Amino acid sequence: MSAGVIKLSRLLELRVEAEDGTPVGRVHDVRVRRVDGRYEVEGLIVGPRGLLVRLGWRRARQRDVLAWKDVMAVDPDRLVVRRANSSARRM
Amino acid sequence: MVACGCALLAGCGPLDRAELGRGVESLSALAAEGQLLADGVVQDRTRSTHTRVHAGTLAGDAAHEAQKLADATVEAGADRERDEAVAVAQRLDDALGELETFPGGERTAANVHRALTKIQALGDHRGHADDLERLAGRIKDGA
Amino acid sequence: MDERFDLVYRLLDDQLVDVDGRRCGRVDDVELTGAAGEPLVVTGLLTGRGAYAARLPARWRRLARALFGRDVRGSTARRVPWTEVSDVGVTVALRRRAADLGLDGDDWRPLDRVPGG
Amino acid sequence: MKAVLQIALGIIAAIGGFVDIGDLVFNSQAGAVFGYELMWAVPIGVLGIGLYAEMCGRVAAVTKRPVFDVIRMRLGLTTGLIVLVASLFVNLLTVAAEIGGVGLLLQLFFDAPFTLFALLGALALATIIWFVPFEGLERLFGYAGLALFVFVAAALYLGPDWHSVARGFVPEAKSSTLYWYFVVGLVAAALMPYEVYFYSSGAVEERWGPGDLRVNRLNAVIGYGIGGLLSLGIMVSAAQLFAPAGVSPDHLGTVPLLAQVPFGETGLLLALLGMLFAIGGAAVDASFAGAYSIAQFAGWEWGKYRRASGAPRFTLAWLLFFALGLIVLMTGIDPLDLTEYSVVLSVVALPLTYLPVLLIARDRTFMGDHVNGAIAGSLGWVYFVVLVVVAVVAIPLLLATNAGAG
Repeated sequence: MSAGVIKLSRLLELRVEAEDGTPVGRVHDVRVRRVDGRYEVEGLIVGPRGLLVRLGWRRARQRDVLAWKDVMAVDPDRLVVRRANSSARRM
Repeated sequence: MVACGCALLAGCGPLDRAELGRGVESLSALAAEGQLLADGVVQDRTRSTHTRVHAGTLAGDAAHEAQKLADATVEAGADRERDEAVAVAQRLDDALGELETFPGGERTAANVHRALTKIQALGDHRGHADDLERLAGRIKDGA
Repeated sequence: MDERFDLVYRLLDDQLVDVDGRRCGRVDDVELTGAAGEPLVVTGLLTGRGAYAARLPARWRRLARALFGRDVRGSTARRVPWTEVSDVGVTVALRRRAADLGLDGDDWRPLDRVPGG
Repeated sequence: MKAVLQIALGIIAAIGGFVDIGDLVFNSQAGAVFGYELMWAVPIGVLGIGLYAEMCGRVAAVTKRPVFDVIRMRLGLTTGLIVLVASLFVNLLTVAAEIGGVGLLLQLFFDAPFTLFALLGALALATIIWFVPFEGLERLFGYAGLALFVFVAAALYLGPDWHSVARGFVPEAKSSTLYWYFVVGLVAAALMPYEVYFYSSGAVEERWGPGDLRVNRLNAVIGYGIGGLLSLGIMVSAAQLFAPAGVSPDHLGTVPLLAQVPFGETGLLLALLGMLFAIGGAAVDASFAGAYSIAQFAGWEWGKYRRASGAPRFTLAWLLFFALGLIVLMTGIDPLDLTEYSVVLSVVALPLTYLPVLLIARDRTFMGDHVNGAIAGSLGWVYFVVLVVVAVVAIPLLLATNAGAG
C-alpha cells in the first residue's frame, strides 16, 4: 500500500484509544467536509451513539465528532487520539 | 401432512398407540375426501381428469399408510388393531384405485362411495364409523 | 454534492451510476489519502467483490478471500478516482461511461444472440 | 385515467403475488383443522404486508431505492450479506414450491407425469417472462388469478355460520402448538418478503415518483386487502366443507374441491385456473425477487425494462432461479412440504429485511417530508415487534409440530 493511503474499511475496524490508553470506542462513520474543491476528513464519529447515527436513528451532533486533527497516530490495530474528546468520553 | 411424519424423523421407533391412532385418523380423512370425489362423479359435476389424478394421489397415500403400518413394529398388545388398520388401509387403496381407473363411471363411483361410507360410516362425521371410528376408539381405550 | 456528509451513511455501499445512467456496481470501499496530523482527503472509490474481504469481520477474512477473491486491482476490484465522481445524491453519479472506467462487469454478452434477449 | 390503471396494476400485483401456494395451503388447512378459529391471523398478515409494501413503495418512489438497495445501504456489507444469503435460500425454496404447484395443477388439468409438467411449467414461465413485457406479465397472471374469487363465492354459497365467523376474528389464545404453528404460518404466508422485493423493484422500474404516493397507498390498501379476502374465502369454505367431513387438505388437488362441491365442474375449472395463474405468477415474482436481490446488492444493472442484453447477469440470475427450483423439485420433496418450509423460514429472515426499510422510511435525510406519518411510524414499530416475535417462535413451532403434521 502506497504510503498515506488508508481505506475507510480499515478506519472502521480500528479501536480508538486516547493517549493514556483509555478506550474511546469504535469508528462508526467518518465525516468529510468540502475544503477548496476536495473532501477532507473533518472527524470521526465514535462511540455507541455513533452506531445509532449510522443506522439513521439519531443525527450526529457536532460534538459527537472526534476531530481528525486530534488523531495522533494510525497504528496497525488502533487509532491514538491526542486527548479524549470530552463528548466522546461521556458516551 | 399425511406424508409419513415418521420418515422425517431419523428412523421410526416402535409405533405407539398415539401414532397408530393418528394413522387411523389420516385413513378416515382419506376416506372422507374420497367420498367428496366420488360424490362429484355420481352427480356428474366434476372433471374426470381431476378425479383420476387426485384419486390416484389419495390411493397412493392409503397404500403408503398401509405399508408404513405393516412395516412398523407396534407397541405390545396393539398388534390386532394394527393388522386391522392395515386391512382397512388396503380396502381404502382398492376403493380409491377403482375411482382412479373409472373416473367417469357414475355406477363405479356409487359403489366406491358405498365402500368408503362403510369404511368411514360418514352418516355425520361425529357418528360411529363401524370400521375406522370403532378401531380408533379401541386404540384410544387400549392406551 | 453536499458541503458536509458522512461517508458510511451517504457514500459507502451506495449505487454507482455512469454518465449514461447505467448501474455499474457499488461503493465497496473508500480510499483516503493523508496521515495523522495532516489532512486526510477522499481520493478514490473501490468497487468489486475483491474489496469485500477487507470489510468483513477479521475472523471471516480468509473465507471471504476464498469466496470473493483477493483485492486484485483491475480484476476483482477497481479503483475509481474521486475526480470521476460528479455527484453523491440518491446514487453516486460518475462523469464517464462504465466501460471507460472498466466498470462494466456486464461486458460478456452471451444473451445477445438469443432472440428477444 | 393513469391512476385507475395504476390501481389495476396494484390489484393485479397483489393477487398475482399475494395469493400463492403458501396462502392456499395454510388457509385451506387452517380452515380444515380449526374451522373459523384462526380467521384473526389473516388480517394481521394482510395489514403487515400492506404496511410494509406501502413503505417500500414510498421509499422506492421518493429515493429510487428498492428493498435490497436499502438493506445494503443501511445494514452495510456484513449484515447485508447474511440477509442476502438467507433470503436467497428461502427464495429458492419458494420458487421450487411454486413451480411444483404449477406442475401439480397442470397434472390435474391434463393428467401426465408431474415431473414432466414441472419442467414444462418452468419452461413456459421462462418463455413468457422472456417475451412478454413487464406490464403484460402482471396483467396476464393477475387477471387470471381473479378466478380465485370462486372460493369467496363458495364460502358465501355454503352459508357460513356468521356468528362463529365473527368470533373467529377475535384472537384467542389456545394451548395447542399446532394452533400457534398455523397462526405463524398464516401471518408468514401473507407476509412473504419476495412480494415486496418485486413490488418495490417494480416501482423503481416504472420510474415512480412522489406523485405516485397516493397510488402506492391505494395499492397497499386495495391490492393487499383483496388478497386477504381471497385467503379468508379459502379458509371459510374449508371450515364449512373440510372441517365437518374430517378432510385434511394435504395435497393441492384437494383445495379445488372447495369450489367443485358447491359449483360443480365450472367451480372446479375456475379454482384450478385461478390457482394455476396465482401460483404461476408467484413463481415469476419469486424468481425475479431473487434476481433483484442479488443484482441490487451487488450493484449490477437490473430490471425487466432493460432488455436481457442490457442486464445479462440479472437475466441469468432469474433463469438460474428457475433451474435451481426445478433441481430442488427433482429431489422428490413434496411441493407442499417445500411450501411450509419456505413460508415459515421466510418469516425468520423478515425482521432484518423489514428494519432497514423502516429506518429509511423515517429518515428525513432521504425521504424529506415523505417520512413516515404518525400512523405508519407507530404501526411500523408495532409490526417490527410482531415480526421479531413471529420470527423467534417460527422454527421451534415448525419442529414441534413436524411441519404441521401435528
